[in-house]
Amino acid sequence: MSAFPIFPREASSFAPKTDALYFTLVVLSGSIALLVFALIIVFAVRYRRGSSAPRGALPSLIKNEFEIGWTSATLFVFLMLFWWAGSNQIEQLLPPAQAMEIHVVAKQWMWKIQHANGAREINMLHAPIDEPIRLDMTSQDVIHSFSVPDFRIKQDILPGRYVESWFRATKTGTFRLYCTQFCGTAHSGMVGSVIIMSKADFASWLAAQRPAGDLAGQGRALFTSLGCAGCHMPGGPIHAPDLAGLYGRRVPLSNGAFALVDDGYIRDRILDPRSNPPAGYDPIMPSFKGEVDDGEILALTAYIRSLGSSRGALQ
Amino acid sequence: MSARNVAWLGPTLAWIILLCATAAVAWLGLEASGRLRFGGALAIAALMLGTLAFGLVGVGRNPALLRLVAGAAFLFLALMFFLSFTDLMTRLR
Amino acid sequence: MTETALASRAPDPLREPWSDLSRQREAATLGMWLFLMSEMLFFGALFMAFSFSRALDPAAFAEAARHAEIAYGAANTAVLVTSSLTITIAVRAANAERATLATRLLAATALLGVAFLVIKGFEYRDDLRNHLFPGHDFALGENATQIFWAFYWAMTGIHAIHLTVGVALVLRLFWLVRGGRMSLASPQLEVTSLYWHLVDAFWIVLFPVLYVAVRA
Amino acid sequence: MTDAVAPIDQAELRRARVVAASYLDSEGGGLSEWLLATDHKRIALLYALMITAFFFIGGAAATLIRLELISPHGHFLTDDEYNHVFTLHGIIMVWFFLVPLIPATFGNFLLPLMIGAPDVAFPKLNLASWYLTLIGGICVLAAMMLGGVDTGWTFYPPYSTAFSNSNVAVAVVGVIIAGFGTIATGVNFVATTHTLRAPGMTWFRMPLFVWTIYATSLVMILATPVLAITLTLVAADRLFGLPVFDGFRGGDPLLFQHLFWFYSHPAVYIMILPAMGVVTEVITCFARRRVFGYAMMVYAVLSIAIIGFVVWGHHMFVSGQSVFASLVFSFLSFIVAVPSAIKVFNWTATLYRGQITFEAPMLYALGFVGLFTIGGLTGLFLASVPIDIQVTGTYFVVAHFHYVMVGGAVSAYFAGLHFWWPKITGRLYPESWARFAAALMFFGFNFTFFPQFILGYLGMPRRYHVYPPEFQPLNVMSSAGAVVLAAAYLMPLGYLTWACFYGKPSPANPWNAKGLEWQTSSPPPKRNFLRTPIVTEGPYDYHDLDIAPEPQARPVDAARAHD
Repeated sequence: MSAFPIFPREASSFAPKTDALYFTLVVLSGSIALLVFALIIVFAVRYRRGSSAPRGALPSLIKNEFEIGWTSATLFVFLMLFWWAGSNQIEQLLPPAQAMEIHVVAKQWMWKIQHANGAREINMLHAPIDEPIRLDMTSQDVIHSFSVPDFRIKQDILPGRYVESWFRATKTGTFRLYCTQFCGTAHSGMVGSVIIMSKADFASWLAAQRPAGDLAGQGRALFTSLGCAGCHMPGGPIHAPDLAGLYGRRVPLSNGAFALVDDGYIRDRILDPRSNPPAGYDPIMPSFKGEVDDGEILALTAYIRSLGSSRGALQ
Repeated sequence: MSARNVAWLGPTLAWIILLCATAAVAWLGLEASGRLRFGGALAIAALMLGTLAFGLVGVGRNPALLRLVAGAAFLFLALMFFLSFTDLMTRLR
Repeated sequence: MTETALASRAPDPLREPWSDLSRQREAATLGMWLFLMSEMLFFGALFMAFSFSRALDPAAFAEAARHAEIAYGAANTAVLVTSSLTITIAVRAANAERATLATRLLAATALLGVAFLVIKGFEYRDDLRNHLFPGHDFALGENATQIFWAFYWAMTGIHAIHLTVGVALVLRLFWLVRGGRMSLASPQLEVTSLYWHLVDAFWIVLFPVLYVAVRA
Repeated sequence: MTDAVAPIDQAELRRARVVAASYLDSEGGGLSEWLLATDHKRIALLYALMITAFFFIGGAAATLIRLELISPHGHFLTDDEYNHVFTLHGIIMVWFFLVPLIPATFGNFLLPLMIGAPDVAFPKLNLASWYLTLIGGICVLAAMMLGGVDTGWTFYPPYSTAFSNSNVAVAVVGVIIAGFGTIATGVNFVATTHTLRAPGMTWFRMPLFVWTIYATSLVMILATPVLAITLTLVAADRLFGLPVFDGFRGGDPLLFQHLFWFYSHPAVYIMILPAMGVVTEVITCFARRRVFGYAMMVYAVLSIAIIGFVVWGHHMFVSGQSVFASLVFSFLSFIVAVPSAIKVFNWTATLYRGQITFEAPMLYALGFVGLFTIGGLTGLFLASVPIDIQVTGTYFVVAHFHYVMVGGAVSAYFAGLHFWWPKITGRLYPESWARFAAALMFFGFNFTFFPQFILGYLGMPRRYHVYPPEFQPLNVMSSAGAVVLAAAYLMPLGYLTWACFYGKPSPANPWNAKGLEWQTSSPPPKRNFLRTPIVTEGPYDYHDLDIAPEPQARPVDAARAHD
């Protein structure tokens, strides 16, 4: 990191694309600005009061064609820019299907990171180079924003909702992570580091963490300790949905609507099970609001997802 | 017709329509269900708004400028609804 | 006291900077319509917020709306459309220089407005008894049903504030006209009636939407 | 000229004197004749005094911000103090300085004069607007005194509704009250433009400043109520614990952002449209040239006002808004840049074949064109989604909106203030001081804010008082520029105050300008015109070979005789 940088490092696959657009705009708007300034200065000198330059009515060509001309030229240039910027954006939209997943929980004023194997870090995010990383993020309190300028990514993190972002790092090293949505007193202290390592280094780093079982394993333990298993066991005494193979399905609700079983849906069912239960079930499950924190919900969700469609998992 | 006559017939008719519409909404709320209740209530709301505007306020007799002003409010509201719902309806669930 | 005596005692309704009354009336009406346009955006944005929130969880809204008392809402709608009728005829009576009729109808309008607020008060009392104010002892649980009820209180409360202002304005006209301190030709009568109609219009949309449509 | 009139009747003469007396002349009522004034010109001065006070309060906050940012370690203020200071700066500058800046001062003063009217349509309502704005401002200052507000001027929930331990409700109520004042001003101006134009003042003979005030007023009427209801919901959430924007109880914080930016983006046009109007008047006068493409300028103003309502989503590209919506808003944001570009081209083209002189108003106006061009062009960066993702929430955005609002609106305000100063006060200002201040302001502004573009693309987040050390050089540069800028802002306060008392008396039309406001005396009489003007030509009938009088040869003595 140089002492006086004037341009951010290009450390992700997005960076060169965003920068290409940025430089094009710098050149384009720079030349428009220079043109305007040059014209103003030339006119100001040439047509200063009492100068000998010719005056009189404007040629009719300038009056009409010029206006139509520069209006349509501006419109055309702007639409081209939109098209380019927009098509660049489409690609950033969806993370690749096989992306590695890292969970981020933002809270006043720290970043809590959980890896798929259960390793946890605070204000640090270790990740391998050249690997698409999907960030699955939620907030425990107010709106935060996950910003890594060297990767050209930024995403607001909303309370009560899951949002995602992704990147593929192209350089190893340490990169600054900021919260860029004002979140209260120590907002400027809500910073961290993203540490990009070679794949081998990352694997050994991950192995060196002493995970308490992977995330789904933690979820399985919670599933038992919180008593979930008592009801959500096929053939149990209480009529409760079987969770195997549930994730990713659309389920009918008692009010006739359908819901997609995803992270947000599972979270809602854990925290507020009484309202609008799935069709065919009574609203008898107790709420776990206050009993489980966001990290534990992530673990439970990971466990339920790990059940996939293998029906034997619960036995 | 003397200048001291007060034209009350039109407004009174509008008032009767409004009362009937109120009863209809109440009926929808208590008896109907599903799409009939939802669509019916909104349709009657629009009808009542029209009756109030044309029967009691007399928007029809207003100069074009005032009708333009009222129309502009609806236009900008429509833009607000449309663009906000553009976000809501295209969010990835 | 005769009606002509009333009218002749009243001060000239012409105001600065106007030199003729019809132009002044035109400006006052335009000004009020512009304000109504602003108010339409005010209420419209509230309805947008409501529809937006409902679209996030229609089921919770339907469940929550079932606890709204249609009887109160319908009664209040009837009261308010009647008051719109009385103020319309009051303005027409004023234009026809029927001072007595105009003042009586203005009084009736204000009374109907107060009646609305009283009925609303009873409804609020029932709602509070049923724990329908969002918060710790809310009856329907910690979910989007609270959002519906938040909008219920916000929308009806904002409407009630507007109506209270309307009642004050109508009462003011009533006192001024009855005491002969305002000419029947003053643009203020029509302008006030426009405001009253707007408050009515807001309720006319609010009742079917909040009490009925969302239940589906 | 008037010395030929032989008075016949002493009473008649006295009456004529009263009618012809300047609006500044005392009526013997002391302070209350000002505090209860319904004359639009006096209300304009009340506004001018108020916003000057707010400008220096907001400016003091800005000084603290720049002082704090000299060091990356935040030595000078604590977290909470810094948060309070930038919140104060934002709320005061947006709602109590920039929004009323030009509409409520020059709009009030000039709109009736420019259309040949004796006053605005509703003079008492006009005074009420001033009081509402003042009361709103006092509420905000009270909130600051009682412990401060730390949400930023954007009041984003759920921080503002459920988490902030500060006086959010008081500040929010203050902004709502001021909002009603803004709506009343808008209603007043639109009604005035429609109903009080002098005979012959057709729509397409109106000066462009009147058009911009008209368009601005429409934006005020249509946008401000949405802010009012949004902040009412925030206040209700905060005071009564309602969950409207609470994500954990089924609400949606993004709903707030949609509603807030539905107001706050058009609010930018409330600030910049009248500034464009002022600059048009100034450039055409000092270039002695008809405005290039008058009709196009009118359509540009109206389309900016309308399209400005449908671009708000570009503030929300990273908020969790759907990508499709982001693309729609990105497209619309590029479109709204077209009419702004037309205006810049037309100002430049107005100079062509002119007879240009460079008095202080012209320097400020040309400075405006330069800074607004940069501000507008950087808007293109923010309209393109990938770049916006990188720079939103950083100093790039801070620099961009300061270029538009301070480089734009405030420069235009100073252009107008110098241009109409002789009309408003009846006295001339010291020209060389004013030219020096104009140059200093342009230089200081760029010095302060240009480094922030670089900081922003580097990723320095806004609202941070502790920041990584590698950003320090650019921040020090910016703070140094702020010192220059502060000096440049203090200078007019000094020499204009001096000119109030000791400036040379001005003739009715010192610039030899067109426009009805110059056809009456300086300062104008109480009801603006001794007889209603009849308009027979367009607003900018500068003759092609007309030469401006030299500043030294202004017809001061002629003006004395004119009295």
